[in-house]
Amino acid sequence: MIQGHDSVVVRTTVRLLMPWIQIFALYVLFHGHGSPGGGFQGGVIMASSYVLLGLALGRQELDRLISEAGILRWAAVGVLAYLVTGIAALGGAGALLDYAALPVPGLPAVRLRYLGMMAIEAGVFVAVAAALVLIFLRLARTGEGEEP
Amino acid sequence: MIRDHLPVLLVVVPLLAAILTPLVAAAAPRAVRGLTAGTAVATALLALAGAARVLEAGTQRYHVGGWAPPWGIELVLDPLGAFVAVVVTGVTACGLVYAAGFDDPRLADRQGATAALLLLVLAGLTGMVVAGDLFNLFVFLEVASLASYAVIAVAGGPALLAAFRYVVLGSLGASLYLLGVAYLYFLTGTLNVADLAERVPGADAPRLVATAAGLMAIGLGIKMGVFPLHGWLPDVYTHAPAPVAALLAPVAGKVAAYALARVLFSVLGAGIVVDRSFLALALAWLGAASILAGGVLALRQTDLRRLLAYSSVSQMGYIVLGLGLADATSLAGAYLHVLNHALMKACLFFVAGAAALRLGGARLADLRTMHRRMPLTTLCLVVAALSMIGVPPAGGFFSKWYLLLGALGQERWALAAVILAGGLLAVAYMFRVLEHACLEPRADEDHHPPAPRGGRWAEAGPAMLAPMLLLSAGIVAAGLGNAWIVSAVLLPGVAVGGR
Amino acid sequence: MPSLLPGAALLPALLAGLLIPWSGRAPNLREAWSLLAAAAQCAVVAALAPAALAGPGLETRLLDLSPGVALALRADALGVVFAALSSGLWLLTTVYSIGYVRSLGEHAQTRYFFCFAVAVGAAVGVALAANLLTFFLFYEILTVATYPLVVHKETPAAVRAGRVYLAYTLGAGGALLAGVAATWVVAGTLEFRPGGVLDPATAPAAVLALGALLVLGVAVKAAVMPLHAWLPLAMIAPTPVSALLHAVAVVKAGVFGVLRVVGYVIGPDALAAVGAGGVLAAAAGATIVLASLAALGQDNLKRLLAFSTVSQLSYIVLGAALATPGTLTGAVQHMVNHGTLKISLFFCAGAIYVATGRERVSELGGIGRRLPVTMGAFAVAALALAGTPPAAGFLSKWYLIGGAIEGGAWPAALVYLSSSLLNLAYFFPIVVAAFFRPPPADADLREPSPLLVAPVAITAGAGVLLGLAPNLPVAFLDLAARAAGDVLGAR
Amino acid sequence: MTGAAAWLAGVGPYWIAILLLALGLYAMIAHGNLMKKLIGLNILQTAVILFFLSASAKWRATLPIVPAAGGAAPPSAYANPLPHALMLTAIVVMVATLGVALALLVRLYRRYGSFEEDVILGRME
Repeated sequence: MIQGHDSVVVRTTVRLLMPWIQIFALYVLFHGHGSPGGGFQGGVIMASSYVLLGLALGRQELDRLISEAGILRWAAVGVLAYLVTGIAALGGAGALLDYAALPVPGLPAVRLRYLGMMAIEAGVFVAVAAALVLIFLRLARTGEGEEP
Repeated sequence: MIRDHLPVLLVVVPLLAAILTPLVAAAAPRAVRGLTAGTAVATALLALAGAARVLEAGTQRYHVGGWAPPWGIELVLDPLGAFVAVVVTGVTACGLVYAAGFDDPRLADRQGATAALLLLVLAGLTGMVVAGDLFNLFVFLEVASLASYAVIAVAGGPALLAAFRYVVLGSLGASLYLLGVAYLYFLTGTLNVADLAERVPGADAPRLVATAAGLMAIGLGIKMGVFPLHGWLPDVYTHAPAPVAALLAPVAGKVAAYALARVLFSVLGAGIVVDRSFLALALAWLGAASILAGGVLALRQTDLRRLLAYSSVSQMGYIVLGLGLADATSLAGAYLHVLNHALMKACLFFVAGAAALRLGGARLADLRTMHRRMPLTTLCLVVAALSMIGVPPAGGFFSKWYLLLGALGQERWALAAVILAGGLLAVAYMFRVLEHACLEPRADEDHHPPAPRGGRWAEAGPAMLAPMLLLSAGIVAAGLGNAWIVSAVLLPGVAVGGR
Repeated sequence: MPSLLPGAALLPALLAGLLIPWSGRAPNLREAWSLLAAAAQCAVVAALAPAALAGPGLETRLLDLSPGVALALRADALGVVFAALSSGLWLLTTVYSIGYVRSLGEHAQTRYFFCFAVAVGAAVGVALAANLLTFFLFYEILTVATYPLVVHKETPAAVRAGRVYLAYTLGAGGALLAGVAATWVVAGTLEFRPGGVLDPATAPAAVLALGALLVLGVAVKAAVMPLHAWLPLAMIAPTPVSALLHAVAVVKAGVFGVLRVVGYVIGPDALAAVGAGGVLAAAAGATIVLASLAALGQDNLKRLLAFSTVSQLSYIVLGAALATPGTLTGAVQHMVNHGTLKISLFFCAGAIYVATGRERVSELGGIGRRLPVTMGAFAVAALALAGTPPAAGFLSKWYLIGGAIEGGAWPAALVYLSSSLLNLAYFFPIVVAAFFRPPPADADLREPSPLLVAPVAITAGAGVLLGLAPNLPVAFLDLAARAAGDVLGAR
Repeated sequence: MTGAAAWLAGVGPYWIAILLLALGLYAMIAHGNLMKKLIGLNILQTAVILFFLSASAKWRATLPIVPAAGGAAPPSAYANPLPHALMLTAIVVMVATLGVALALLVRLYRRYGSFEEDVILGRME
């Protein structure tokens, strides 16, 4: 069980840093089109904010914000968003993940590609962030209860 | 519409189900079994449809996202791929139905996770089959492997160490494979199988190509569990949860073998593994060593699942031997053995699992009352064991028959002798099992034995029995139908992809 | 000639194999299936005989086993002889088995009758196989189906005997498989053709290797020395099993295989050209004499009969190896005669055991007075087997010896003659002791169930009749002559 | 360029990668401690990734992204993005492997109280 850090400086700094890290994560996500970045990198940054929180404030504090079961569901939702977007392209008579074929009426192919890619990246973002947090949570459980 | 998307659906359907499973498990735990079994059956049907389509209209190429290679990801379903896909998905479907019926209370609380991971394994395996480039093959290999590491560990206890060793060795294998891929990429600048097949022969760098092939062969050999790279295998299949072992053991190694065959014959082309090149000789003798070593090690086992694991090492040797012989007949034999061994090994592991569940263990001594208490299971055991030994018309005979024809056709007497010796080793270890399962040795020469001693009817439930019986029927059907499979699917396939 | 009839010959056993386990809880119904199947099989096989006499025989081609090799059945003269022998004796053995297992209250009767049906079906498949792969298929099924019968008692000794049996027969199966595959590689065909399929230009070394593998593969079941050790051990099985399988189906499948390999795959000419015929003849001749000598020293009746079988089987192997018209006719005919007579002797041994619990020759003194029919049949069968005219054994030996002399093989003729004397030497004391010693003291000794005695009497009687009218009920002699003519006429 | 720089620009990275590979393999084989085996595995995987990446390393190259404003660089100025993309995926795989392996180790430690293979095997019986 990870205990919170004693120092008030650390605890406060981490609390203050959290939103900035998360905003940066979103920036990396949305900017993945034109510069290095994207869903995976953004997701890792997003996860790091929670890891940091867990390390600084302790596991108990973290558990008030998120639960393992909930995070697992988020991970599934992220992958699902990816797959559903990909499969939706089949409905427009395209190949899997052919964003231009997404069945959204009234949008030009360029726009569809842009939005499709964004949806995919968002899915990746959520999935990666959730998966990494989940790994952290699982490993951080060390010592709680004996393995049967 | 569906038939245009068959290659990708083979991957997406189990993947989607795998992701949905945790959500479903949280909402309606009872629906999980139906979801997994249904998905697996649907995937198998898709594979059948894909095979029908390939036989009718030729190789199917699918460009993910509409991007043509070399920019996009290409999925390919050709005759051999369709054959392996049908085998893998069919056996896995049986395995997941069996797993759904496997009511072991110890696994009840992990059912959702187990089901999701098994579906992920399925997605990875079908992905390996349809991957059109070497890197995606690696990714799907790792998807299947990672999911299997995790699902093996579900059993806890000794399975944890087995799974960890598998992680280490399996990742080593994947890394070596990736290193080989890097060599080929440096040489040709492409990873697409079709492009590689054009460029490698013209590259004129035989040592580099041979090194790449060797690295990939060792890497995939670890996954296949070929002697002497089999160290992880017996513990894994002994300690993994019974339905998991029953599901992984028959197919996981086969897909790696298929990947190796594709690398050797589709990518590197005929020039590399031909006419007793060093690589061909090494493969042939590695296979031979595997046949003998696996068989000898199996002789000494007292646990049915461990015995079956070593027998897998032996049987996998036949496939590698066929690749090393590298002529059309032997390759057809090797591919046919992929089918036959998957069928019989699945059947045997199902039997072992049912015995562990109903007779209190899968040690040979536990099987004593099997023939009386589980007659149908015993029937499946006998059919699969006879196939393993190579008694016609069970399928196992015919793959050895083609390998034997190949070996004799090339006048390689020692290898032919090994093929026969492997069959005799199988006689020795399988009849040990049959003796335990079917005979109850009497101490005296009394000709008026008492009525069979007590012991209640312990036959497994219908969801476990049906897949077993189906596989037993499949073993015989694969034997009787082997000529069609070989002449309609395998020989044309190896002619295009191989020589 | 394409026809479904040869395929239909396999159906009764197949159906019985399905129905017997199904009726496991109703013994009478179960045995009815066995009897019905045996009768139906007899009828079908008898219907195959006329076409086999008139021409190449009827043929059924089923699916392909391997590209270019079909699962095919052809009822040619040689095949029909063996099929008719197996079917006819299956019917009698079934009757006998019912009496035997019920008198002794044997366990696992369903398994017993099931394996019996499968084994006989496989024997018919071996008989009618039209090519080597089909032959191999049924040959292996025969091995596997008889294993549970050998270990039927499930005692440690039986399990050990079963292991030895498997080691020998499946080991030989491996050699046979290698031979079959090599034949495909060398000759490009697996069909049985009278006179052999090998191109005369085939290298002698290849012929020799091929012949060695194939003959090794079938010689184990034919119990040619030194490959005979499994046969006496397998006598631990229940007596009807020993009777049908180790005097008829299994060992006859072996000698039948020798005839097929010599006559229809390699060809007598090719065999003689590489000098392998002489080696085979020498091994067979040695087996005849040595096994007869070994039989002299046996006290256990079934083991004595087993060694007698080893000896008699090599009559047929020797006949095949000499390959003259006379020896081939005699060899085929001897399959029938020896099968009928030896099964009669085994039936007697079983009937004695059921009635008295005795298995040893030394315990049989005076028993003939209590069991006159059984021991009478034993005496008739033993004398007939030794070659006393006009019974069946005389007829086949006449052809064999005549053929040997015709082919200039004087040592072979001498072997046949000396063996006949040895036959008398080991059978005669039993018969004499049974009838001329004082009867045993226990008063309640009497003939066992009629289900046991009737087959004994019928087979012994048939043994005599086959000598007097060798073409009844099936034209065995004509078929044998036709088979010999086929093989040698193709020169 | 000096000798060392030329070596680094030439076959040097390959040798370094191979050295790391050997190092990782040695750690995996030599240590009975499961955690150290895992570290060895990670070194080995990193070595493979480095090996792959070093092929596409390019001095003063830029991203193959066309700016929206136009003014694209000549193609020769771009680095080959494919190995990078591939290795990014490989790193993801590596991370996942590490996660699974660590989870296993945690459970092993909880069950058997050690990372030493011999000790665990001893306690298993």
